[in-house]
Amino acid sequence: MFSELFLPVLMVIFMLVIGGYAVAVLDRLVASALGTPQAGRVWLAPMSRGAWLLTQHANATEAPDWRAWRLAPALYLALAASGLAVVPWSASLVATDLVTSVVLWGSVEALATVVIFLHGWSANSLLALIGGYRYVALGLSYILISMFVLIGVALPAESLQFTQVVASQEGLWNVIRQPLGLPLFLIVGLGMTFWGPLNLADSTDLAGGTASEISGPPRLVWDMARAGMLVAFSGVAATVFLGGWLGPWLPGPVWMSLKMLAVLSVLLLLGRLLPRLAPERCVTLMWVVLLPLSFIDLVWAGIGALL
Amino acid sequence: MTLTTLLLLAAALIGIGIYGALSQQSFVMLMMGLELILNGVMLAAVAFWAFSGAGAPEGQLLTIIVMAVMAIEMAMGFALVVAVFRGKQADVTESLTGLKH
Amino acid sequence: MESMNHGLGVDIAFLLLATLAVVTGWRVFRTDSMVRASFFLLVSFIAVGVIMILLAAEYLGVAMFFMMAVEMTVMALFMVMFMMNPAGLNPMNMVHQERIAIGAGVAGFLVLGAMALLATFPDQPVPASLDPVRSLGNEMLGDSMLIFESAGLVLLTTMIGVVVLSSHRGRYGAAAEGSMPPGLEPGGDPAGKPEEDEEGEGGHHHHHHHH
Amino acid sequence: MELFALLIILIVVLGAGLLVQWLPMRHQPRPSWSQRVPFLGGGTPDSHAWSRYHIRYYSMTLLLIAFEMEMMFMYPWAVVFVENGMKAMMEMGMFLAILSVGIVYAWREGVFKWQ
Repeated sequence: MFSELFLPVLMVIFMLVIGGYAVAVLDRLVASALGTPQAGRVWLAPMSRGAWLLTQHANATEAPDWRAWRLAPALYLALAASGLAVVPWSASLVATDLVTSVVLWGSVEALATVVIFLHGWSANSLLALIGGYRYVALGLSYILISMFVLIGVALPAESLQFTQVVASQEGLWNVIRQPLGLPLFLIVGLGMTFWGPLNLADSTDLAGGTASEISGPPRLVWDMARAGMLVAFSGVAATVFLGGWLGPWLPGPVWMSLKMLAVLSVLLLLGRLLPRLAPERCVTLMWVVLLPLSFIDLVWAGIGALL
Repeated sequence: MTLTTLLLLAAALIGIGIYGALSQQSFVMLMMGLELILNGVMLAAVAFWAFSGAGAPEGQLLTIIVMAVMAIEMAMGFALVVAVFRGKQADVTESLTGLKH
Repeated sequence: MESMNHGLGVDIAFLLLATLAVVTGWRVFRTDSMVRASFFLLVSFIAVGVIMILLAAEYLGVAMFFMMAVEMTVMALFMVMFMMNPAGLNPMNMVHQERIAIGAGVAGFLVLGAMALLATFPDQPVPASLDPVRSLGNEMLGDSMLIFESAGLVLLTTMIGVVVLSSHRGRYGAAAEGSMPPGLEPGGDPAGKPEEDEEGEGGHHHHHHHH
Repeated sequence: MELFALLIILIVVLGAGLLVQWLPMRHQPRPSWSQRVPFLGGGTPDSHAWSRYHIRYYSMTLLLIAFEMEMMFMYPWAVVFVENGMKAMMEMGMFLAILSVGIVYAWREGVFKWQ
C-alpha cells in the first residue's frame, strides 16, 4: 500500500516543491551571471517572494468567471504534476509507469493550451485575453512538433512507455542518435511554459498577459505551476534524449537529477539569452521551418531504428 | 461497470446529443450536439471491444475512424461556417434560406 | 492495469465518471457562456476517455485527451468568432423547436437504452495477454492497410478543402480587400469584424449588449 | 494501481492548488468596484473583454485538426515500426508526403500568415 500509493504521491509533490524552488534559484543565478543584478539573496529570495504573495491582497476584475479563474492555476499545477508522475527515476522508481506515457505527455501539452487559454479568458480583461489568444496560436503550433519528435524516440524503443524509451538508449543516447530531436524539443519546452523567447502569453508588452490581473495567492500558484511545468518538461527531455537514469558509477536517480538540472539550466539560459519572438512570426516559423525539421528528425529516427 | 451500464451511458450521451443537435439555432452549437453523439458512439464501440469482441483490433479501429469522422466533420463544418459567414454574414441556421432551394 | 475482473474501486470510479460525462454533456446546452459550453464538452469527453482507460483501451483513452483538448480549444475560438454572446454576461436562448428536440432526444435514449438492456451480446472479454496498442498497430499495417491509407488521403482532402473554404487571403492578396476594413493589429481591436453590416441586415433577433 | 496513483496525485495537487488560493483569501474583502477595473495600460475600458472577436489564425487551427488526426494513426504505428520494417517505412513516407503536401499548399495560400 505504502509503496504503491503514498510513495508516488509524495515523490511527485516533493519534486514539484523542490523543482519549483530550483527553477527560481537557477533563474536568479543565470540572471546575475548575465549581468542583471538581483535584489536579495539568491537562495532566500524565492521564499520571501512566495511568503509575500501568500499574504498579499488578491486582485479582482469586474466580472471574472470566478470558478475558471481560480481553477486555471490549480489545473496547470495538476498538469505539471501528472507530467512529473510519468517521469522514471530508475527502472523501478516511477510514480506511475503507464504503458502509454509518451501519449500522456502529449495530452498534457494539449491540455496545457486549454488551461492557459482559460486563465487568460476568465479574467475578463483585454490584455489577459490577448495573451490567451496568442498562446493558443503558439500552443497549437508546437504540439505537432512535439508529437513528431516523441514518436521519433518511440520508434527504436518499440513502445510508448518512458521506461522502455530509456531502456532503448542503453547503447547510445537519443541525443546523439537523433541529433535534431533535442533542440526541437527544447523549443517545445520553452513554448509550453511560455518562457523566454516564446513568452507570448504572459509577456511584458501585454503587462503580464494572462497573469496581468492576478496577484496574491493565485499568482503564487500560477508561478509555481509554471516552474513545475518547466521541471516536468526537463524531466521528460532528460528521459527521452539524455538516457534518463542510465550512467556509470552513480545511482540512477542521481544521474536523472543531474540531467534534469542540466536541461533546466540550458532552458533558463536560452530564456535569458534569446530575444523574444514577435507573435505573428511564431506561427510561420513553427509550421514552415520547425515542422519540416521534425519530419526530417522522424525519417532519421526511422532509418536509424531499422539499421 | 458492465456492458449494459456502459451502453446505457452511451445512450444517454447520444440522447443529449440528439437534443442539442436538433434544438440549437447556431451552427457551432449544432456541431457540439453532433460531437456529443459521436462521443456516445465511441464509448459504445470501446465497450463492445472490451466486453464482447474478444480483443479484435477492429473495435479499436472503429473508434479511431469515428474520431477521424469527428475531426473531418469539425474542420469542414467550421470551414463552411466561415465561408457562409463571409458571404451572408449569418451564423444561424434559420437565416440560411438560400441553401434550402 | 485492471482487467475485466475489476474491483469495487473501478465501479465507483465508473459511476462518478458516468455522472460527470452526462452532467457536463447536459450543461453544454444549458450554459449561457459559449466558451464555457465548449469546455464542458471537453470535460465530458475527458470523462469518457478515462472510462476507456478503465476498459483497458489505454491508448484510445489518452489519445482522446489530446484530440479533444485541441478540438475543443478550436471550438471555443470559433464560438468567440461567431456567437453573439460568447461570455454569458447576459442570458440568452438560442433554441428552436425545443419540444421536438427533447422528444427526439428522449426517444433516442429510450430506444438505445432498451437495446442495451434487452439484447444479449456475446461475452468475450479482451484476453489479458493482449497488448491493445500493438494489436492496433499491426491491424493498421496489415488487414486494414487500405482504411489507413484512404484515411490519410481523406484527411489531405480535408486540409485542402479547409484551406480553400476558410482562407480569405489567397496567394495574390486578401480576397475581401476593399470590401472590408483591414485589421488594425494582431490581437488588437477587432477591426474588420462585420458587426455593423449585420445589425443593418436585420437577420438577427439577438443584439449584443455592451456594458 | 498505477492509474489510481495518478488519480490521487491529480486530486492532491489540484486540491493543494485550490487550498493555497482559498485559505489566505477566505477573510479578505473583495476589492472595491473602482479598483476592479481591468488594467489597460492607462486606458479606460468601455466594454467587456468578452465580445465577438475575429481570430486571425483560424485557418491554421482547422488545418491542425486534420493534422492531429494523422498523429492519432502514427502512435500505434510507431510501436510496430521495427517489426514491420520496410512496409512501415513506406507508410511513413506516404504519411509525411501527404502532410507535406498539405503544409506546402496551406503555406502557398498564406494560411500561416497571422494578421
